[in-house]
Amino acid sequence: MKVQVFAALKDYFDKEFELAGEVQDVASLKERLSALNPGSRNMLQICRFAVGDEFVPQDFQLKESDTVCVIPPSSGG
Amino acid sequence: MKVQVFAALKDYFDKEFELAGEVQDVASLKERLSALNPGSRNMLQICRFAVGDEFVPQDFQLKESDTVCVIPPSSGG
Amino acid sequence: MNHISAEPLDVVGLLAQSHHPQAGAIVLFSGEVRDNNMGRQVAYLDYESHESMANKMTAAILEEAKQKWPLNIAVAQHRTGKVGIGESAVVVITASPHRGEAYAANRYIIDRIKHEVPIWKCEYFTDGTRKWGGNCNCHDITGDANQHVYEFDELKK
Amino acid sequence: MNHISAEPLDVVGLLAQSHHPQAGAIVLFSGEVRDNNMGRQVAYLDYESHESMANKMTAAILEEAKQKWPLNIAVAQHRTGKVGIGESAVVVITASPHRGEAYAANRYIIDRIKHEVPIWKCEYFTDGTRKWGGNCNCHDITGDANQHVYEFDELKK
Repeated sequence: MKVQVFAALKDYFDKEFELAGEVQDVASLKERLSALNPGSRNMLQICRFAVGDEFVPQDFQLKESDTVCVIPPSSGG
Repeated sequence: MKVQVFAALKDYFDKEFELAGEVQDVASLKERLSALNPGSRNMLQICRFAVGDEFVPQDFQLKESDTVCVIPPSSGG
Repeated sequence: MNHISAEPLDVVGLLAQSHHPQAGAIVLFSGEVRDNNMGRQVAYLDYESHESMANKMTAAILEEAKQKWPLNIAVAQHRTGKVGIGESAVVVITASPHRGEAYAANRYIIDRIKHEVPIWKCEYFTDGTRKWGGNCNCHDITGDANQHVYEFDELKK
Repeated sequence: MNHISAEPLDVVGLLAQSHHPQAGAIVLFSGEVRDNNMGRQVAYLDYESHESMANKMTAAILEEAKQKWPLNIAVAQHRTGKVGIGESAVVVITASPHRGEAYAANRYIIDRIKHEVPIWKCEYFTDGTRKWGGNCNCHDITGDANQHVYEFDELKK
Protein backbone atom coordinates (compact mmCIF):
# COMPACT_ATOMS: atom_id res chain seq x y z
CA MET A 1 0.00 0.00 0.00
CA LYS A 2 0.98 3.62 -0.32
CA VAL A 3 1.65 5.70 2.81
CA GLN A 4 1.75 9.51 2.95
CA VAL A 5 3.07 11.31 6.00
CA PHE A 6 2.98 14.99 6.96
CA ALA A 7 4.71 17.63 9.04
CA ALA A 8 6.99 16.30 11.81
CA LEU A 9 6.62 12.73 10.52
CA LYS A 10 8.70 13.72 7.51
CA ASP A 11 11.67 13.81 9.90
CA TYR A 12 11.21 10.01 10.20
CA PHE A 13 9.78 8.87 6.86
CA ASP A 14 9.76 9.83 3.22
CA LYS A 15 6.78 12.03 2.44
CA GLU A 16 5.29 9.20 0.35
CA PHE A 17 6.39 5.58 0.14
CA GLU A 18 5.27 2.05 -0.71
CA LEU A 19 4.86 -0.43 2.11
CA ALA A 20 5.25 -4.02 0.88
CA GLY A 21 3.47 -7.01 2.43
CA GLU A 22 0.08 -7.41 4.00
CA VAL A 23 -1.15 -4.90 6.60
CA GLN A 24 -4.48 -5.88 8.08
CA ASP A 25 -5.77 -2.73 9.69
CA VAL A 26 -4.79 0.76 10.88
CA ALA A 27 -3.53 -0.57 14.23
CA SER A 28 -1.20 -2.99 12.43
CA LEU A 29 0.03 -0.21 10.14
CA LYS A 30 0.85 1.92 13.17
CA GLU A 31 2.89 -0.99 14.61
CA ARG A 32 4.69 -1.56 11.31
CA LEU A 33 5.66 2.09 11.05
CA SER A 34 6.76 2.25 14.70
CA ALA A 35 8.94 -0.83 14.18
CA LEU A 36 10.38 0.67 10.99
CA ASN A 37 11.39 3.81 12.83
CA PRO A 38 11.14 3.59 16.63
CA GLY A 39 11.75 7.35 17.04
CA SER A 40 8.37 7.99 15.45
CA ARG A 41 6.42 5.84 17.93
CA ASN A 42 5.25 8.59 20.29
CA MET A 43 4.20 10.78 17.39
CA LEU A 44 2.34 7.91 15.69
CA GLN A 45 0.37 7.23 18.89
CA ILE A 46 -1.30 10.64 18.62
CA CYS A 47 -1.82 10.63 14.85
CA ARG A 48 -5.07 10.06 13.01
CA PHE A 49 -5.23 8.00 9.83
CA ALA A 50 -7.19 8.79 6.70
CA VAL A 51 -8.12 6.88 3.56
CA GLY A 52 -9.77 8.68 0.65
CA ASP A 53 -9.95 11.99 2.56
CA GLU A 54 -11.89 10.41 5.45
CA PHE A 55 -10.57 9.62 8.91
CA VAL A 56 -10.70 5.89 9.65
CA PRO A 57 -10.70 4.06 13.01
CA GLN A 58 -7.98 1.74 14.38
CA ASP A 59 -9.80 -1.39 13.22
CA PHE A 60 -10.35 -0.12 9.68
CA GLN A 61 -9.46 -2.95 7.27
CA LEU A 62 -6.79 -1.87 4.79
CA LYS A 63 -6.47 -3.06 1.19
CA GLU A 64 -3.25 -3.37 -0.82
CA SER A 65 -4.57 -0.67 -3.17
CA ASP A 66 -5.22 1.90 -0.40
CA THR A 67 -3.32 5.12 0.07
CA VAL A 68 -3.16 5.82 3.80
CA CYS A 69 -2.45 9.31 5.11
CA VAL A 70 -0.91 9.66 8.56
CA ILE A 71 -2.21 12.90 10.07
CA PRO A 72 -0.41 14.42 13.08
CA PRO A 73 -2.34 16.70 15.44
CA SER A 74 -3.16 19.98 13.72
CA SER A 75 -1.06 23.07 14.30
CA GLY A 76 -2.57 25.55 11.89
CA GLY A 77 -3.49 29.13 12.59
CA MET B 1 -27.05 80.39 30.27
CA LYS B 2 -26.70 78.57 26.98
CA VAL B 3 -28.37 75.17 26.50
CA GLN B 4 -27.49 72.67 23.78
CA VAL B 5 -29.70 69.67 23.09
CA PHE B 6 -29.13 66.60 20.91
CA ALA B 7 -30.94 63.88 18.99
CA ALA B 8 -34.59 63.34 19.94
CA LEU B 9 -34.57 66.45 22.16
CA LYS B 10 -34.35 68.56 19.00
CA ASP B 11 -37.98 67.58 18.39
CA TYR B 12 -38.80 69.67 21.52
CA PHE B 13 -36.17 72.41 21.65
CA ASP B 14 -33.93 74.40 19.36
CA LYS B 15 -30.54 72.76 19.04
CA GLU B 16 -29.01 75.68 20.95
CA PHE B 17 -30.75 78.44 22.87
CA GLU B 18 -30.34 81.01 25.63
CA LEU B 19 -32.21 80.45 28.88
CA ALA B 20 -32.80 83.72 30.74
CA GLY B 21 -33.01 84.04 34.51
CA GLU B 22 -31.27 82.25 37.33
CA VAL B 23 -31.00 78.44 37.33
CA GLN B 24 -29.40 77.10 40.47
CA ASP B 25 -28.36 73.58 39.58
CA VAL B 26 -28.85 70.78 37.06
CA ALA B 27 -32.01 69.51 38.80
CA SER B 28 -33.56 72.99 38.52
CA LEU B 29 -32.58 73.20 34.86
CA LYS B 30 -34.29 69.88 34.21
CA GLU B 31 -37.46 71.24 35.84
CA ARG B 32 -37.29 74.51 33.85
CA LEU B 33 -36.94 72.59 30.58
CA SER B 34 -39.74 70.14 31.47
CA ALA B 35 -42.04 73.07 32.31
CA LEU B 36 -41.07 74.81 29.08
CA ASN B 37 -42.01 71.75 27.03
CA PRO B 38 -43.93 69.07 29.00
CA GLY B 39 -43.63 66.54 26.15
CA SER B 40 -39.90 66.38 26.81
CA ARG B 41 -40.24 65.47 30.50
CA ASN B 42 -39.81 61.68 30.16
CA MET B 43 -36.83 62.08 27.88
CA LEU B 44 -35.22 64.66 30.20
CA GLN B 45 -35.52 62.26 33.14
CA ILE B 46 -33.13 59.82 31.47
CA CYS B 47 -30.69 62.40 30.08
CA ARG B 48 -27.27 63.22 31.43
CA PHE B 49 -26.02 66.80 31.63
CA ALA B 50 -22.55 68.03 30.73
CA VAL B 51 -20.63 71.25 31.22
CA GLY B 52 -17.27 71.76 29.54
CA ASP B 53 -17.25 68.21 28.08
CA GLU B 54 -17.68 66.63 31.53
CA PHE B 55 -20.80 65.00 32.90
CA VAL B 56 -22.08 66.80 35.98
CA PRO B 57 -24.37 65.54 38.78
CA GLN B 58 -27.90 66.77 39.60
CA ASP B 59 -26.66 69.11 42.32
CA PHE B 60 -23.98 70.70 40.15
CA GLN B 61 -24.16 74.49 40.66
CA LEU B 62 -24.69 76.32 37.37
CA LYS B 63 -23.33 79.73 36.46
CA GLU B 64 -24.91 82.27 34.11
CA SER B 65 -21.88 81.87 31.81
CA ASP B 66 -22.18 78.07 31.54
CA THR B 67 -23.10 76.17 28.40
CA VAL B 68 -25.02 73.09 29.44
CA CYS B 69 -25.34 70.10 27.11
CA VAL B 70 -28.34 67.81 27.55
CA ILE B 71 -27.22 64.30 26.55
CA PRO B 72 -29.88 61.63 25.81
CA PRO B 73 -28.96 57.95 26.23
CA SER B 74 -26.48 56.89 23.56
CA SER B 75 -27.65 55.06 20.46
CA GLY B 76 -24.49 54.81 18.42
CA GLY B 77 -23.18 51.75 16.64
CA MET C 1 -6.65 60.07 15.47
CA ASN C 2 -10.12 61.57 15.33
CA HIS C 3 -12.53 58.90 16.57
CA ILE C 4 -15.53 60.67 15.04
CA SER C 5 -15.67 61.04 11.28
CA ALA C 6 -18.16 62.83 9.04
CA GLU C 7 -16.51 61.11 6.06
CA PRO C 8 -17.08 57.44 5.10
CA LEU C 9 -14.97 55.17 7.30
CA ASP C 10 -12.01 53.65 5.45
CA VAL C 11 -12.48 50.21 7.02
CA VAL C 12 -10.17 48.31 4.68
CA GLY C 13 -7.56 51.07 4.85
CA LEU C 14 -7.58 50.94 8.66
CA LEU C 15 -7.24 47.15 8.53
CA ALA C 16 -4.41 47.35 6.00
CA GLN C 17 -2.46 49.54 8.46
CA SER C 18 -3.13 47.25 11.42
CA HIS C 19 -0.08 45.04 11.60
CA HIS C 20 2.37 44.66 14.43
CA PRO C 21 5.34 42.24 14.65
CA GLN C 22 4.23 41.10 18.12
CA ALA C 23 0.56 40.75 17.25
CA GLY C 24 -0.54 37.23 16.37
CA ALA C 25 -4.23 38.10 16.31
CA ILE C 26 -6.09 40.97 14.65
CA VAL C 27 -9.84 41.30 15.23
CA LEU C 28 -11.94 43.82 13.34
CA PHE C 29 -15.57 44.69 13.99
CA SER C 30 -17.57 46.75 11.53
CA GLY C 31 -21.09 47.81 12.45
CA GLU C 32 -22.96 48.27 9.19
CA VAL C 33 -26.37 49.66 8.32
CA ARG C 34 -29.04 47.00 7.75
CA ASP C 35 -31.91 47.46 5.32
CA ASN C 36 -34.42 46.60 8.03
CA ASN C 37 -34.99 47.03 11.77
CA MET C 38 -37.84 45.72 13.90
CA GLY C 39 -39.64 44.66 10.74
CA ARG C 40 -39.47 48.07 9.05
CA GLN C 41 -37.57 48.86 5.83
CA VAL C 42 -34.71 51.26 6.50
CA ALA C 43 -33.63 53.75 3.81
CA TYR C 44 -30.57 55.09 5.66
CA LEU C 45 -29.39 56.22 9.08
CA ASP C 46 -28.26 59.65 10.18
CA TYR C 47 -25.86 59.86 13.10
CA GLU C 48 -25.28 62.87 15.31
CA SER C 49 -22.67 63.21 18.05
CA HIS C 50 -21.43 65.55 20.71
CA GLU C 51 -18.15 65.44 18.88
CA SER C 52 -15.67 66.70 21.45
CA MET C 53 -17.10 64.49 24.22
CA ALA C 54 -17.46 61.49 21.92
CA ASN C 55 -13.84 61.85 20.86
CA LYS C 56 -12.52 62.07 24.42
CA MET C 57 -14.72 59.26 25.70
CA THR C 58 -13.75 56.91 22.87
CA ALA C 59 -10.07 57.63 23.48
CA ALA C 60 -10.59 56.89 27.20
CA ILE C 61 -12.32 53.58 26.43
CA LEU C 62 -9.42 52.53 24.18
CA GLU C 63 -6.99 53.46 26.97
CA GLU C 64 -8.94 51.39 29.48
CA ALA C 65 -8.96 48.43 27.10
CA LYS C 66 -5.17 48.72 26.83
CA GLN C 67 -4.95 48.63 30.63
CA LYS C 68 -7.05 45.47 30.79
CA TRP C 69 -5.45 43.50 27.94
CA PRO C 70 -1.98 43.42 26.32
CA LEU C 71 -2.99 45.14 23.08
CA ASN C 72 -0.56 46.04 20.33
CA ILE C 73 -3.28 47.96 18.49
CA ALA C 74 -6.62 49.46 19.59
CA VAL C 75 -8.45 51.64 17.07
CA ALA C 76 -12.04 52.87 16.92
CA GLN C 77 -13.88 55.25 14.63
CA HIS C 78 -17.56 56.16 14.49
CA ARG C 79 -19.28 57.79 11.57
CA THR C 80 -21.59 60.81 11.74
CA GLY C 81 -24.05 62.08 9.14
CA LYS C 82 -26.02 60.09 6.60
CA VAL C 83 -24.92 56.43 6.34
CA GLY C 84 -26.36 54.19 3.62
CA ILE C 85 -27.29 50.49 3.70
CA GLY C 86 -24.17 48.31 3.90
CA GLU C 87 -21.95 51.24 4.88
CA SER C 88 -19.95 51.10 8.06
CA ALA C 89 -21.19 53.20 10.98
CA VAL C 90 -18.46 52.12 13.39
CA VAL C 91 -15.23 50.17 13.20
CA VAL C 92 -13.11 48.71 16.01
CA ILE C 93 -9.74 47.03 15.45
CA THR C 94 -7.75 45.26 18.17
CA ALA C 95 -4.52 43.29 17.97
CA SER C 96 -2.73 41.24 20.61
CA PRO C 97 -0.18 38.43 20.83
CA HIS C 98 -2.91 35.77 21.28
CA ARG C 99 -6.46 35.69 19.96
CA GLY C 100 -8.46 35.53 23.20
CA GLU C 101 -7.44 39.02 24.21
CA ALA C 102 -8.07 40.56 20.78
CA TYR C 103 -11.64 39.20 20.68
CA ALA C 104 -12.42 40.16 24.30
CA ALA C 105 -11.02 43.68 23.98
CA ASN C 106 -12.81 44.24 20.69
CA ARG C 107 -16.15 43.27 22.22
CA TYR C 108 -15.48 45.39 25.30
CA ILE C 109 -14.71 48.48 23.21
CA ILE C 110 -17.77 48.27 20.94
CA ASP C 111 -20.13 47.50 23.84
CA ARG C 112 -18.86 50.50 25.81
CA ILE C 113 -19.00 52.80 22.78
CA LYS C 114 -22.61 51.80 22.09
CA HIS C 115 -23.74 52.29 25.68
CA GLU C 116 -21.77 55.34 26.73
CA VAL C 117 -20.45 57.54 23.96
CA PRO C 118 -22.75 60.47 23.05
CA ILE C 119 -23.63 59.41 19.52
CA TRP C 120 -27.21 59.03 18.34
CA LYS C 121 -28.82 57.48 15.31
CA CYS C 122 -31.96 58.55 13.55
CA GLU C 123 -33.51 55.85 11.38
CA TYR C 124 -35.07 57.01 8.12
CA PHE C 125 -37.53 54.47 6.76
CA THR C 126 -38.51 53.84 3.15
CA ASP C 127 -42.05 55.02 3.95
CA GLY C 128 -40.72 58.53 4.59
CA THR C 129 -40.99 58.46 8.38
CA ARG C 130 -38.07 58.73 10.80
CA LYS C 131 -37.37 57.63 14.35
CA TRP C 132 -34.65 58.49 16.86
CA GLY C 133 -33.77 55.09 17.90
CA GLY C 134 -32.18 52.19 19.60
CA ASN C 135 -31.36 54.16 22.73
CA CYS C 136 -29.43 52.45 25.44
CA ASN C 137 -32.16 51.76 28.00
CA CYS C 138 -30.00 50.34 30.78
CA HIS C 139 -31.38 53.01 33.14
CA ASP C 140 -34.64 51.04 33.10
CA ILE C 141 -32.73 48.18 34.72
CA THR C 142 -30.08 50.00 36.74
CA GLY C 143 -32.02 53.15 37.64
CA ASP C 144 -28.91 55.22 36.78
CA ALA C 145 -28.03 56.78 33.42
CA ASN C 146 -24.37 56.12 34.21
CA GLN C 147 -24.77 52.41 35.03
CA HIS C 148 -24.95 50.03 32.08
CA VAL C 149 -25.53 46.35 31.51
CA TYR C 150 -22.76 45.39 29.11
CA GLU C 151 -23.00 42.45 26.71
CA PHE C 152 -19.38 41.48 27.42
CA ASP C 153 -20.32 40.96 31.07
CA GLU C 154 -23.45 38.98 30.19
CA LEU C 155 -21.30 36.54 28.17
CA LYS C 156 -19.58 35.36 31.33
CA LYS C 157 -22.83 34.30 32.97
CA MET D 1 -13.88 29.11 -2.75
CA ASN D 2 -10.62 27.34 -2.03
CA HIS D 3 -10.06 27.51 1.73
CA ILE D 4 -6.37 26.67 1.38
CA SER D 5 -4.15 29.11 -0.46
CA ALA D 6 -0.48 28.92 -1.41
CA GLU D 7 -0.66 32.60 -2.35
CA PRO D 8 -0.68 35.47 0.18
CA LEU D 9 -4.16 35.92 1.66
CA ASP D 10 -5.95 39.01 0.37
CA VAL D 11 -7.33 39.94 3.78
CA VAL D 12 -8.42 43.46 2.90
CA GLY D 13 -9.89 42.28 -0.41
CA LEU D 14 -11.94 39.60 1.36
CA LEU D 15 -13.16 42.20 3.86
CA ALA D 16 -14.03 44.66 1.08
CA GLN D 17 -16.32 42.01 -0.46
CA SER D 18 -17.97 41.17 2.86
CA HIS D 19 -21.12 43.25 2.90
CA HIS D 20 -24.71 42.12 3.08
CA PRO D 21 -27.83 44.30 3.34
CA GLN D 22 -29.11 42.24 6.28
CA ALA D 23 -25.79 42.09 8.11
CA GLY D 24 -25.39 44.66 10.87
CA ALA D 25 -22.16 43.17 12.19
CA ILE D 26 -19.03 42.03 10.38
CA VAL D 27 -16.24 40.41 12.40
CA LEU D 28 -12.86 39.60 10.88
CA PHE D 29 -10.07 37.60 12.47
CA SER D 30 -6.60 37.52 10.99
CA GLY D 31 -3.98 35.23 12.49
CA GLU D 32 -0.62 36.80 11.72
CA VAL D 33 2.95 35.64 12.17
CA ARG D 34 4.66 37.02 15.26
CA ASP D 35 8.39 37.73 15.40
CA ASN D 36 8.72 35.66 18.56
CA ASN D 37 7.30 32.54 20.20
CA MET D 38 8.10 31.09 23.61
CA GLY D 39 10.95 33.56 23.94
CA ARG D 40 12.63 32.64 20.64
CA GLN D 41 13.04 34.95 17.65
CA VAL D 42 11.03 33.70 14.68
CA ALA D 43 12.27 34.33 11.12
CA TYR D 44 9.19 32.97 9.33
CA LEU D 45 6.71 30.08 9.39
CA ASP D 46 6.17 27.40 6.80
CA TYR D 47 2.71 25.81 6.64
CA GLU D 48 1.88 22.45 5.12
CA SER D 49 -1.58 20.95 4.69
CA HIS D 50 -3.38 17.88 3.51
CA GLU D 51 -5.05 20.15 1.03
CA SER D 52 -8.10 18.16 -0.07
CA MET D 53 -9.01 17.19 3.49
CA ALA D 54 -8.30 20.67 4.84
CA ASN D 55 -10.53 22.17 2.19
CA LYS D 56 -13.43 19.82 2.87
CA MET D 57 -13.11 20.09 6.65
CA THR D 58 -13.00 23.90 6.58
CA ALA D 59 -16.09 23.97 4.35
CA ALA D 60 -17.86 21.62 6.80
CA ILE D 61 -16.94 23.81 9.79
CA LEU D 62 -18.35 26.89 8.01
CA GLU D 63 -21.54 24.94 7.26
CA GLU D 64 -21.87 23.91 10.90
CA ALA D 65 -21.38 27.52 12.01
CA LYS D 66 -24.19 28.55 9.65
CA GLN D 67 -26.43 25.92 11.26
CA LYS D 68 -25.66 27.26 14.73
CA TRP D 69 -25.96 30.99 14.05
CA PRO D 70 -27.89 33.14 11.54
CA LEU D 71 -24.89 34.12 9.42
CA ASN D 72 -25.12 36.17 6.25
CA ILE D 73 -21.45 35.56 5.50
CA ALA D 74 -18.96 32.92 6.70
CA VAL D 75 -15.56 32.84 5.01
CA ALA D 76 -12.26 31.22 5.98
CA GLN D 77 -8.93 30.86 4.24
CA HIS D 78 -5.65 29.40 5.48
CA ARG D 79 -2.28 30.01 3.94
CA THR D 80 0.28 27.35 3.08
CA GLY D 81 3.97 27.74 2.34
CA LYS D 82 6.38 30.32 3.71
CA VAL D 83 4.66 33.13 5.65
CA GLY D 84 6.68 36.12 6.85
CA ILE D 85 6.39 38.19 10.04
CA GLY D 86 3.19 40.27 10.04
CA GLU D 87 1.68 38.30 7.16
CA SER D 88 -1.67 36.62 7.59
CA ALA D 89 -1.67 32.83 8.02
CA VAL D 90 -5.43 32.52 8.39
CA VAL D 91 -8.45 34.77 7.99
CA VAL D 92 -12.04 34.24 9.15
CA ILE D 93 -14.91 36.62 8.32
CA THR D 94 -18.42 36.32 9.71
CA ALA D 95 -21.44 38.58 9.31
CA SER D 96 -24.83 38.46 10.99
CA PRO D 97 -27.75 40.78 11.77
CA HIS D 98 -26.50 41.42 15.34
CA ARG D 99 -22.98 41.47 16.71
CA GLY D 100 -23.14 38.71 19.33
CA GLU D 101 -23.57 36.00 16.70
CA ALA D 102 -20.83 37.33 14.41
CA TYR D 103 -18.28 37.32 17.27
CA ALA D 104 -19.33 33.88 18.59
CA ALA D 105 -19.34 32.23 15.16
CA ASN D 106 -15.98 33.77 14.27
CA ARG D 107 -14.40 32.40 17.44
CA TYR D 108 -16.00 29.00 16.89
CA ILE D 109 -14.67 28.75 13.33
CA ILE D 110 -11.07 29.71 14.14
CA ASP D 111 -10.93 27.45 17.22
CA ARG D 112 -12.20 24.47 15.25
CA ILE D 113 -9.84 25.14 12.33
CA LYS D 114 -6.87 25.32 14.68
CA HIS D 115 -7.74 22.10 16.51
CA GLU D 116 -9.06 19.93 13.70
CA VAL D 117 -8.06 20.90 10.19
CA PRO D 118 -4.93 19.07 8.91
CA ILE D 119 -2.61 22.06 8.60
CA TRP D 120 0.79 22.20 10.28
CA LYS D 121 3.26 24.94 10.91
CA CYS D 122 7.01 24.68 11.06
CA GLU D 123 8.68 27.55 12.88
CA TYR D 124 11.98 28.75 11.44
CA PHE D 125 14.01 30.68 13.99
CA THR D 126 16.56 33.43 13.39
CA ASP D 127 19.28 31.14 14.80
CA GLY D 128 18.81 28.81 11.83
CA THR D 129 16.98 26.05 13.68
CA ARG D 130 13.43 24.92 12.98
CA LYS D 131 10.65 23.25 14.97
CA TRP D 132 7.38 21.60 13.98
CA GLY D 133 5.21 23.23 16.44
CA GLY D 134 2.27 24.30 18.44
CA ASN D 135 0.47 21.02 17.92
CA CYS D 136 -3.00 20.69 19.32
CA ASN D 137 -2.37 18.54 22.41
CA CYS D 138 -5.96 18.04 23.51
CA HIS D 139 -5.41 14.25 23.35
CA ASP D 140 -3.29 14.65 26.50
CA ILE D 141 -6.44 15.81 28.26
CA THR D 142 -9.18 13.92 26.42
CA GLY D 143 -7.25 10.73 25.55
CA ASP D 144 -8.74 10.89 22.04
CA ALA D 145 -7.24 12.55 18.96
CA ASN D 146 -10.78 13.39 17.83
CA GLN D 147 -11.88 15.06 21.09
CA HIS D 148 -10.79 18.64 21.60
CA VAL D 149 -11.00 21.24 24.33
CA TYR D 150 -12.19 24.33 22.49
CA GLU D 151 -11.51 27.88 23.66
CA PHE D 152 -15.06 28.95 22.73
CA ASP D 153 -16.38 26.39 25.22
CA GLU D 154 -13.94 27.46 27.94
CA LEU D 155 -15.23 31.04 27.62
CA LYS D 156 -18.61 30.00 28.95
CA LYS D 157 -17.20 28.63 32.19
